[in-house]
Amino acid sequence: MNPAGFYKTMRLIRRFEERAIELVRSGDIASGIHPCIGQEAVAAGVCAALRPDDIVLSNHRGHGHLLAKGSDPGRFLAELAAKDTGIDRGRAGSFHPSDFTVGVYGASGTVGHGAAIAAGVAWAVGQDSDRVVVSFFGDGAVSQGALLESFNLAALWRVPVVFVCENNYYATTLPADTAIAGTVTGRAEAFGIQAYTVDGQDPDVVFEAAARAVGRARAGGGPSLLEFSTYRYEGHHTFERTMRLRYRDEAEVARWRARDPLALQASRVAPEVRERIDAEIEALLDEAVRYAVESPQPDPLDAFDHLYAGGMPVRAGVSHA
Amino acid sequence: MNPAGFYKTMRLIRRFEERAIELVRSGDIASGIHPCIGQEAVAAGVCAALRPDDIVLSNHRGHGHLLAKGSDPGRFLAELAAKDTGIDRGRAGSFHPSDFTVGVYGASGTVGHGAAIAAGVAWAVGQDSDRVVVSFFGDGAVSQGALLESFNLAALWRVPVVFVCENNYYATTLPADTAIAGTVTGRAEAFGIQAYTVDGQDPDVVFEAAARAVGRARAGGGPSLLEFSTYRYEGHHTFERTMRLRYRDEAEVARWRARDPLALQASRVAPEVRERIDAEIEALLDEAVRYAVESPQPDPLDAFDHLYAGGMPVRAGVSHA
Amino acid sequence: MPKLSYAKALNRALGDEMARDESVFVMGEDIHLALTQTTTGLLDRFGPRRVVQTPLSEQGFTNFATGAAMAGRRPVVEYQIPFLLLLVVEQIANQANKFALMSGGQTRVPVTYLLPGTGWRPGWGAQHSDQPYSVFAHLGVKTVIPATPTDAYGLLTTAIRDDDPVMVFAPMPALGIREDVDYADLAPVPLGVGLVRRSGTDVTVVAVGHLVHDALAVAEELAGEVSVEVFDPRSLYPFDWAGLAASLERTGRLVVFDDSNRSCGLAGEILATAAEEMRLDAPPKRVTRPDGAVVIGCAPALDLAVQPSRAQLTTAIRAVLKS
Amino acid sequence: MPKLSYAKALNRALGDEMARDESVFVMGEDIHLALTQTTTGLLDRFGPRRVVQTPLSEQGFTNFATGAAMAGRRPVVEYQIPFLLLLVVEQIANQANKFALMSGGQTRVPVTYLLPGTGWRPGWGAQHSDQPYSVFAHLGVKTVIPATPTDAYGLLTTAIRDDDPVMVFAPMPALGIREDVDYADLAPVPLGVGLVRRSGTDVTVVAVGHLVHDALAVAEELAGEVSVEVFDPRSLYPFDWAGLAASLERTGRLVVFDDSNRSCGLAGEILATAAEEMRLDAPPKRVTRPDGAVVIGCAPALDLAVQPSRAQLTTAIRAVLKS
Ligand SMILES: Cc1ncc(C[n+]2csc(CCOP(=O)(O)OP(=O)(O)O)c2C)c(N)n1
Ligand SMILES: Cc1ncc(C[n+]2csc(CCOP(=O)(O)OP(=O)(O)O)c2C)c(N)n1
Ligand SMILES: [Mg+2]
Ligand SMILES: [Mg+2]
Repeated sequence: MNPAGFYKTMRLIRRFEERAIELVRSGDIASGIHPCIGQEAVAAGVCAALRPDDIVLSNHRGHGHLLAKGSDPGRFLAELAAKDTGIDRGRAGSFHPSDFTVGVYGASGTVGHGAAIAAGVAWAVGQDSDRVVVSFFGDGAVSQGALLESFNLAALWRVPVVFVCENNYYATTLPADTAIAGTVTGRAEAFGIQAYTVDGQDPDVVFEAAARAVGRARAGGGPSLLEFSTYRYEGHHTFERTMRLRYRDEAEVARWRARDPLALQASRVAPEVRERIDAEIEALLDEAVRYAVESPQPDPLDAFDHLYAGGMPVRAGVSHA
Repeated sequence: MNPAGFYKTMRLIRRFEERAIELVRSGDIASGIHPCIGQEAVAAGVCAALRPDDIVLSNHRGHGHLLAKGSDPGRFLAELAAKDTGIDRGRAGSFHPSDFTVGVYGASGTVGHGAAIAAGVAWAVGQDSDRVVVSFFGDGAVSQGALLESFNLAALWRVPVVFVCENNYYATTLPADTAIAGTVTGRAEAFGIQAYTVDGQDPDVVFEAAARAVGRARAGGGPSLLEFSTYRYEGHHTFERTMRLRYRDEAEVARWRARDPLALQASRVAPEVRERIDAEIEALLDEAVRYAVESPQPDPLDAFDHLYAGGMPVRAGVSHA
Repeated sequence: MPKLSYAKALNRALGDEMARDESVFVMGEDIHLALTQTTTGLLDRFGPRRVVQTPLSEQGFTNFATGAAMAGRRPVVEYQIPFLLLLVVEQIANQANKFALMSGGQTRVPVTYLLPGTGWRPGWGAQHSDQPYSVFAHLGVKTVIPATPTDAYGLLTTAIRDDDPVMVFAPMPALGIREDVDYADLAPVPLGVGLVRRSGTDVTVVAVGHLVHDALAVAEELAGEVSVEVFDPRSLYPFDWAGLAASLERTGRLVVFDDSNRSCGLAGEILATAAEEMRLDAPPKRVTRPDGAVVIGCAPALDLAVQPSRAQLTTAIRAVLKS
Repeated sequence: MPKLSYAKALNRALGDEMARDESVFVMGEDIHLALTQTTTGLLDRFGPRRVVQTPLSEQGFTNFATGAAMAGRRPVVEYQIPFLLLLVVEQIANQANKFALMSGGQTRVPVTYLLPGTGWRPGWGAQHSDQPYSVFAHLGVKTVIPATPTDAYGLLTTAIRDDDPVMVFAPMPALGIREDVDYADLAPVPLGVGLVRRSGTDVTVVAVGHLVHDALAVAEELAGEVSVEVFDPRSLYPFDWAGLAASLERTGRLVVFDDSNRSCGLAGEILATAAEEMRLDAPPKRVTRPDGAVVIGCAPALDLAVQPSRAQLTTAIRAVLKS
């Protein structure tokens, strides 16, 4: 992708989340969010290596994945605000967004479990197409046995999946080096899966690694794992702003802030192009915020919509009179 | 251990199971059993490397583990026959035997899950003693995520556990090579656990490898994994005798029968010593069978014993009058 | 008419659905050699891409099926042993069963979870003898438990065609049951529709799964003394409350015969709903396993002491008539 | 008297038990920084060997605790989010809870499973809002759900000292509740002993967990109109059936107010048992979540529509009095 393209995607993700954080503060987004600020290059670089008909399984820190895959910011912000006009009619919120129109098949809140779902999707689509599936997860996920089971299944059956580990060195407050014996890549290699550790702060580098893995999967070469070293600049979740949790020292945060992927990418784009993009994005997001805030709440009478196919009725929680 | 010692243990295991199979046929052992015939050298060699106060977590194919650790054949056979005089008062049967008097802390029927229990036992005993814990499991277990989680915990916390994989190349009817991407040892090494593949048909070789791993754990060096290649001569479970399941070809079975660990060990013991041992074992087992068969069934009124501490009463399944 | 066994009916339903719809496939452990008989002959007919034999990775392959379902397939996932379901409660109830909802209706997850052989297996130990269907009915996963070969065929067929996750419990003692059938009569059985297996006027016995047959035997035995109606709900969630209410309108008396643990089990739900909303001329009764998970599965004497029996049902029927 | 919050009471009980008994330790995710506040200050007091922070390996560390318990420890295992319990149903109910039995009494497994924050968390999505206590009560695992800081202290203490696995559910809406206490009065609360929180003569309302406070508020509101007895079972399994029977002897009318799903939930069990065995002068009622797991956890309007409310309780009380 050209430098302006990456800049645009990453700037959109960054500003989308900053605006979302404002909506958390104003109470419009009741759940709070898990910001991916600082990790934008991974989403941008990986999704740039995908075709529109390729598929993504996201996780709790997934706003970047959806935006990079092409979700509409307005409908997405409406989703975070749990509005009926959201992508998922307000049934996903920030934690479980899916957008099947752009190939995002959802985000399991069960850390690590999206990988096995992704393997199943890949197995199915791989039988009659050359589509590829990407599964995003964090460093915390690699200690979840179910994820390792999915490595085994994917390797055995050579399914076209790319496992993308966004290693931001913490799972909530848990430092990765106290949680992971061995290495992330070693856990994939043990199953015969090719695995690489790659800089996650430069979208060009991310793209190149992703393109190779995606190409391999598309050609029938089976799964790969890419571990991107990256960092989240915000807390695990916006609730962290209300707590005093000291688990990262300031020097470490500063070191990573110096490697801000958005600043890096900005430096590759001519100022006037950047300004135009920034203005476009701001206009887009102004409209998105307006749409999200002004959209109607879901109707309580619709609480059972989508629960069961065909609208199977369920008994209320109160005994009939 | 001296050659006669190994011979004695292995002969006991072999004959114990052969007698047990007779009791399955006669209906005295209702559950059927998972015979370990062909795998005796692993149990004998590993347990010989343990002290009496060391601990074993067994699995569904566990008769050899208990006998090698010193369980009484009579009370054990009574257990298989679900008698009140059994080691576990008939509450374990063949599937879940434990014998705390010899340090066998039980056998989870959930394949692979004994390993995490073993890691927990080892963590606890490791804090104020130099006791070591051995966890036995099969090749089928290494695809269970919970087992891999236990590798991570054991490695991170350097607990004194030796993981022993008895690779008999099948999990029920599933060939290991269609189930395991990569290798068994690779799955442990990924967590920084030292792992070795070792011949499981020669008790001397088993013992040597086990003694090294146990010594390492005892000295605070943390976990190891030993993968013993071995083979079960019988079906997965005695029920297989009533089915026509063809998943192993005859040449393969013959090849492994030629490496019968008991025959190998017999060749190392003088015939007159062997005859004496055989006769002793036969007498012991005659008595054990008699004990098992003649012991009383548990009393149905005791059905709730041991269910809750302090005999907490439970409601019956029928409404009061 | 040919005799069809329950196990064979499951096999036939699976084969018929796989032939009818290419998106149907089956996955599970030891299914190439058809250890449970559900998949007998299917590998030869449909090949290994549609008869997918798995490693011992229940969580992994349960989620895998969810993914395949979202990609348009209709997986049938077999578990060899009932407790394996307890390993995947989260994957079924909190993931597969919620993705359609969480997507706001963009996707559906049509997976069938098949349990050929739930409940007590003599000698198989405390970990292998559970009947966890009430757990799934509680968590809102569609759940059926056929009693006869015809219903085994019909309900498995419906489960496979349903667009949501559906659990199919096939109780161990039912697997060998045989029935005279005309194959042409085998057809889908709708969810949430119970069946009066025997009409009666004095008391309604709701019997679940294999216990339907025991209830019918008891009803026959008591025929001179009391007129017992036997109601087989067939699907536990959704439940045929209207069918039950109609039966109680006739009899006014209720006994539930259910192989799950007493506390928070299906029988309790049936008693509760009847007490809230239906005609009851006397306090209802249930015959279940005791509280707690106590089927030890080793010594038959102990095990039989903690499973619902015909004798207990007989006593309960008599008691409910007296009050 | 000082004010003690519910969350602080859990923290205090844990600290007191760790000080009292060296074999007690706590393990879980993010417990060094005490994300849930249960472990505040404990790392400094007891060090990392007794405040064991774990990777995201719930199944692994649940089994690990079982092993440590068999080796003589008393683990307290914390889960951050209620659905994590669904990941370990098998490990708790089919392993930890059965090892003592399967050993014929040679061992015991004294593990406490602590859930600080069950039920709806506004905005946290469909996967994070469950109340799975009925599942464990069904499967025979001892289960408590304190409503007040005093009981949070007392029941957690008892759970830790108990020789069996015990689940401690601390509902999200209860965590902030505060109570005036004399620390000297804090003491273990026995399992299976409920409490009449308010005496009344017209109707017994059984309220579970945080709903005890809502029930008391409704009782107060209705005081002029009807005399409501509020019964807090405190422990769900074992359940204080005698206490409930005594209350119904007085009132003869029953409403259960319970935050679990309706089908096969705790409220159903209470209705069923009352209908079988106790005085009931009118059909009982329950106010619960609907069937199925439907708390979406995003839009409050949707969520509130599917959670039991004071208004529903009021209606149910009036209805049960009319019949
Ligand atoms: C199986 C599971 N365990 C615990 C949690 C609670 N939880 C949610 S996010 C999270 C941290 C995940 O860390 P990581 O995978 O590194 O992703 P990151 O948040 O750093 O992007 C935890 C512990 C969960 N949702 N699922
Ligand atoms: C988690 C789990 N999955 C499946 C089963 C059913 N099962 C019992 S033993 C077994 C095969 C185990 O094979 P392996 O681990 O190689 O041990 P082996 O029987 O060969 O000694 C299976 C599938 C189980 N008990 N637990
Ligand atoms: Mg992380
Ligand atoms: Mg094997």
